[in-house]
Amino acid sequence: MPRLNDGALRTTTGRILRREEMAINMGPQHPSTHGVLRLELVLDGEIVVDVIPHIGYLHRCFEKHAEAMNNYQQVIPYCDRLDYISSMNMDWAYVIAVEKLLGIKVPERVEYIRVIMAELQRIASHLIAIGTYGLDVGAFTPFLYCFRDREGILDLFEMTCGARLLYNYIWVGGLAFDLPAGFIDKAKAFCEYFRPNIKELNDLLTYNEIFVKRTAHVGILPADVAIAYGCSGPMLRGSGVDFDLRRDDPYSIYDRFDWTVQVGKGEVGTLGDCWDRYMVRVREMEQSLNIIEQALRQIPAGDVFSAIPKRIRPNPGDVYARSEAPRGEMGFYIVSDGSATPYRVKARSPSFVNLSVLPEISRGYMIADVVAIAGSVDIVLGEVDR
Amino acid sequence: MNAPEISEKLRSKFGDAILEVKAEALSDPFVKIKPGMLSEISLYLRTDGDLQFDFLMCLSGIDHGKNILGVVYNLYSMTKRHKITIKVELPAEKPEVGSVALIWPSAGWHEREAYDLFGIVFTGHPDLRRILLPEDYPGHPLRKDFKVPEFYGGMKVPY
Amino acid sequence: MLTEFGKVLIFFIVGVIFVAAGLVFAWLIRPSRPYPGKLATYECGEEPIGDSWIKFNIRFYVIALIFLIFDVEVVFLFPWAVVFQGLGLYAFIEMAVFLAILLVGYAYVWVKGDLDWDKPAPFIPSTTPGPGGRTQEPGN
Amino acid sequence: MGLLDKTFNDGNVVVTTLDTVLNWARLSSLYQMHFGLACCAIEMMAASASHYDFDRFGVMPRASPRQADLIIVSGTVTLKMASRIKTLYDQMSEPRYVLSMGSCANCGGPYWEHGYHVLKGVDRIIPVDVYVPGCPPRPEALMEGVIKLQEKIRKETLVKKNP
Repeated sequence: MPRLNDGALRTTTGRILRREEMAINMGPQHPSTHGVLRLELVLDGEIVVDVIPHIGYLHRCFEKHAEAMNNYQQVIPYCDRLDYISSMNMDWAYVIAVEKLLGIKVPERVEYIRVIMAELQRIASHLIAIGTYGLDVGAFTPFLYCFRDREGILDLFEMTCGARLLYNYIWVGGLAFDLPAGFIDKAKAFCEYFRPNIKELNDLLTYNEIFVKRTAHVGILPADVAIAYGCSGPMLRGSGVDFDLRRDDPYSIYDRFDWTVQVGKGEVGTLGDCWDRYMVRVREMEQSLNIIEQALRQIPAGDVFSAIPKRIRPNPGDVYARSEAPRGEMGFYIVSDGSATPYRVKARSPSFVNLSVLPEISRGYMIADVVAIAGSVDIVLGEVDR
Repeated sequence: MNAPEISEKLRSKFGDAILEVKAEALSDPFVKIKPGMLSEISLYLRTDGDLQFDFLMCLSGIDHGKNILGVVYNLYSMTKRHKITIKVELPAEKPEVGSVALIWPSAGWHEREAYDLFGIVFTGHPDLRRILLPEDYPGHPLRKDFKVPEFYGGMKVPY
Repeated sequence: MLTEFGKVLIFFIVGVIFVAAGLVFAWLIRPSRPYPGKLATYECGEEPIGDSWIKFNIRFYVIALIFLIFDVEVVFLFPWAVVFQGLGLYAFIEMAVFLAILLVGYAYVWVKGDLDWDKPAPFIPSTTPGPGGRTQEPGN
Repeated sequence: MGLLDKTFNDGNVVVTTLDTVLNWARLSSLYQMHFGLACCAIEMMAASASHYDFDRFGVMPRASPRQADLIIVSGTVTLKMASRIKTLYDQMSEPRYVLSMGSCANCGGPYWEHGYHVLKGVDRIIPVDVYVPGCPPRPEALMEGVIKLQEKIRKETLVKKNP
C-alpha cells in the first residue's frame, strides 16, 4: 500500500481512504473468485465503496506462444487452454479466423459436427457456471447435480477425441477425428436424459426464495453501460440487449436451425441484475439442446479430413473474426506476414471485457453481494489473463 | 453502410488525417489515420448519426518491426450492424497516442494491456498501470526484440 | 452433605477440565515450529493492505448498546423462568411489568430509527449522455 | 511446546504405535486448501464432485491455509503468483504436504519454452511431496496421487529424532 509522505492511506490507484474506510484483499486464493483473481475492496463497514480488480496471476503468455509456433495448427492446443471450461468454442473461434484468412470452405459434415460439439460444450460450461454460482450463494446441492450431468457430456467428448477437458479436436479446415460409431445415438440419449434435469434444476435453485433474495436487484447492469463496456454473451443479454453472434453476426450453419435468443426480462428483480444473467444461462442450455437435436437429425455423411490444408501459408493481411463462446464474444485478430507462422494473434476474450465492468456494478452493495456479482459475471481466469 | 462508404465519409470529413484506406481487402477493410487526430475521429465515429460505432470489439497493440509500433481498433455498431477497423502507427522510441478510454470504456483495460505488453503510452488514460505483468517486470514482452530475463524475484525464468 | 450449589460447582469444574484438558494436551504434543513467514497475518496470499485499526462508523456502537440492554433483560428472565412454577401469580405480574417497561424502550428505539442501518443505496452506473457518451471516470 | 516433536531416538513399541496412530489420523483427514489455479482446478472440482467423490479419502476443501494440511497446486504457476504461493505455503501449519497436479505445476508444462511469465515448476519455490503428471490429469490420476501421498504419510515419523 503506497504510503505517501502525508501519511494518508491510499488504494493502489492512489485514492485516499477516508477515516472509516478499510481496504482489504479478496485475494488470489479465495473460494469465490473462480480462480486467481484479486479484488481489492474498499469497505465502509460491510458496504463496498470501491472495487479494484487485479488480474495477471494466470498470464500464460498465449500471444507470445502463438507467434513462436511452427504453423497455424500448432496454436490450437494453446487456444484450448484459454477458456479451459469451453475449449471447443475457443478452438472454433481461432479456426474461424484462420479459415477466413485462408478463404477456405469446410465440408457440410464438419460444420454440423462443429455445431454439435460447440453446443454440447456450451451446456457443459453453463453447468459449471450455474453449479459454482449456487456454491457462491450458499447452495451446495446444485453443484453436485450440475457436475453429475456434466459428466455425461464429458463422456461424449471422451468418446470422440479422447480427452475430458482440453480436446485439440477442431483443426483448421476440418477435425482431428470423425465421429465414432454410436455417437449419434448416445448424444440423442443424453439430450432426452438431460432435458427434464433442467426443469429439476429450476425447481431446486432458480425460484428458491433465498436464491432470489440473494440475486434479485443485485449488481444491476443497465444496457447502455453494458454496450459501452463492451460486454457480450449472457452478461449483455441479461441486461435486455437482444444480441447474439450466432444470429446477428452469423457464422457457420446456425441459420439452419430454429432456436431463439434468450434475453433477460427482469421477471424477479430489476432488469440486468444477477438473477437475469443466471436465468439467461439456464434458458440458453435448453436452446442448445434444441440445436443439438436438430443437428443430430440432419447431419450428412462425408469426409472430415478433405479440406485440411497440407501447408498453411496465408497471404499477408489481417483478419478479426469472432464467435459466440458461452461467456460472450470470443474474437481473434490474426495478422499474417505470408510465412507459416502467425505474425500476431490477439485473443479478445469475453471474460476480460466482462470483468472490467465489475467495479461499476458492485458499488454500494454488501461484501456478500460482491461475491454474488462476481459469480454472475462468470469469469474464467485462463481467458482473462491469457 | 459498408466499409468503402464509411471510409469515404471519413475522408470527406477529415481529409488529410486519413493516411491510407484499403476498403476491399481480402481480409478486413481498414482505415489508417494520423495518431494526432485519433480522439476527434473516435468521437466522430461514436456520435455521428449514421455511423454510431458504440461497441469497441477489440483493441490490439502490434509490433510491425523496423521499430514501428501500431494500435488496431476494431469497431462495431450495435444499432447499424456494421464494422470498421482503424489503424494507427507510432514510432517505437516514443509510442504515444491519445486514449479512447473515456469514449469507449471497454478500451480502458485493453489499453492497459497494450501498455503492459508493448509499452505504448495512452495519454489521458485515467489509470495507466500494468494489468497482466507485475509492476517491476523488466521490459515489454510482446515486442519482437524482447529478451526473457534470466532471473525474476529470485526465480530462474527460462527452463 | 452436598448442597445444590455443590452439584453446580462439580458440574462446572468437570466442564472446565474436560475442555481445558483437550486443548492443553493438543498444545503440548503438537509440533510448534514458528517462523516470521508463518506468523504473518493471512490475507488471501497477499501482504495485508490497509490498516485494521481504523475509527469505524458510530452506527456499530449504537447497535451494540441496544443489543446489550435487551441481552441483560433476557439474563434476568432465566432464573425467573426456572422457578416460575412455585411463585404463583404475583411473580408473573411483576415480570410482566418489567417486560412492559422494556417494551416501551424498544418502541422508542424503533420509532427513533436507531435499529435500521443508514445504508447507502446501491449505485447504479449509467453512461452520462455527454457529447462522447462518456461514462463516469472509469477509474481502474 | 511440541513435547513429542522429534524427542525419542530409539523405536520402542510405544513410539511406533504412537507414530502409527498419529500418522493414521493425519492421512485419513487430509484437509486440502481451497485453491485452484487453472484447467487442473476444473478436474479437481470434478474429482470432488459426486461422480468421483474426493471425500472418500477424507480430502475436504478448507478455505484458509491455517486449517489445511495439503495444498494441491492445480495449474500453471506464474511469476506473479509464485510469491503468493510461497506466502500461502508458509502460512500453513506443520506438518503440511504439497501435491503438484498437472504438468504445468510439475515443470511448466506446455508453457516451458516461451512462457516468459511462467514459473517452470512449483518445486522451485516450495518442496513438493507428490507429482501427478497429465494435462490435465484425470480425476482418477489425482486420486492415485493422493493415495501415494497417504502411503508416504503412513511411513512417516513425527516422534523419532532421526527417522
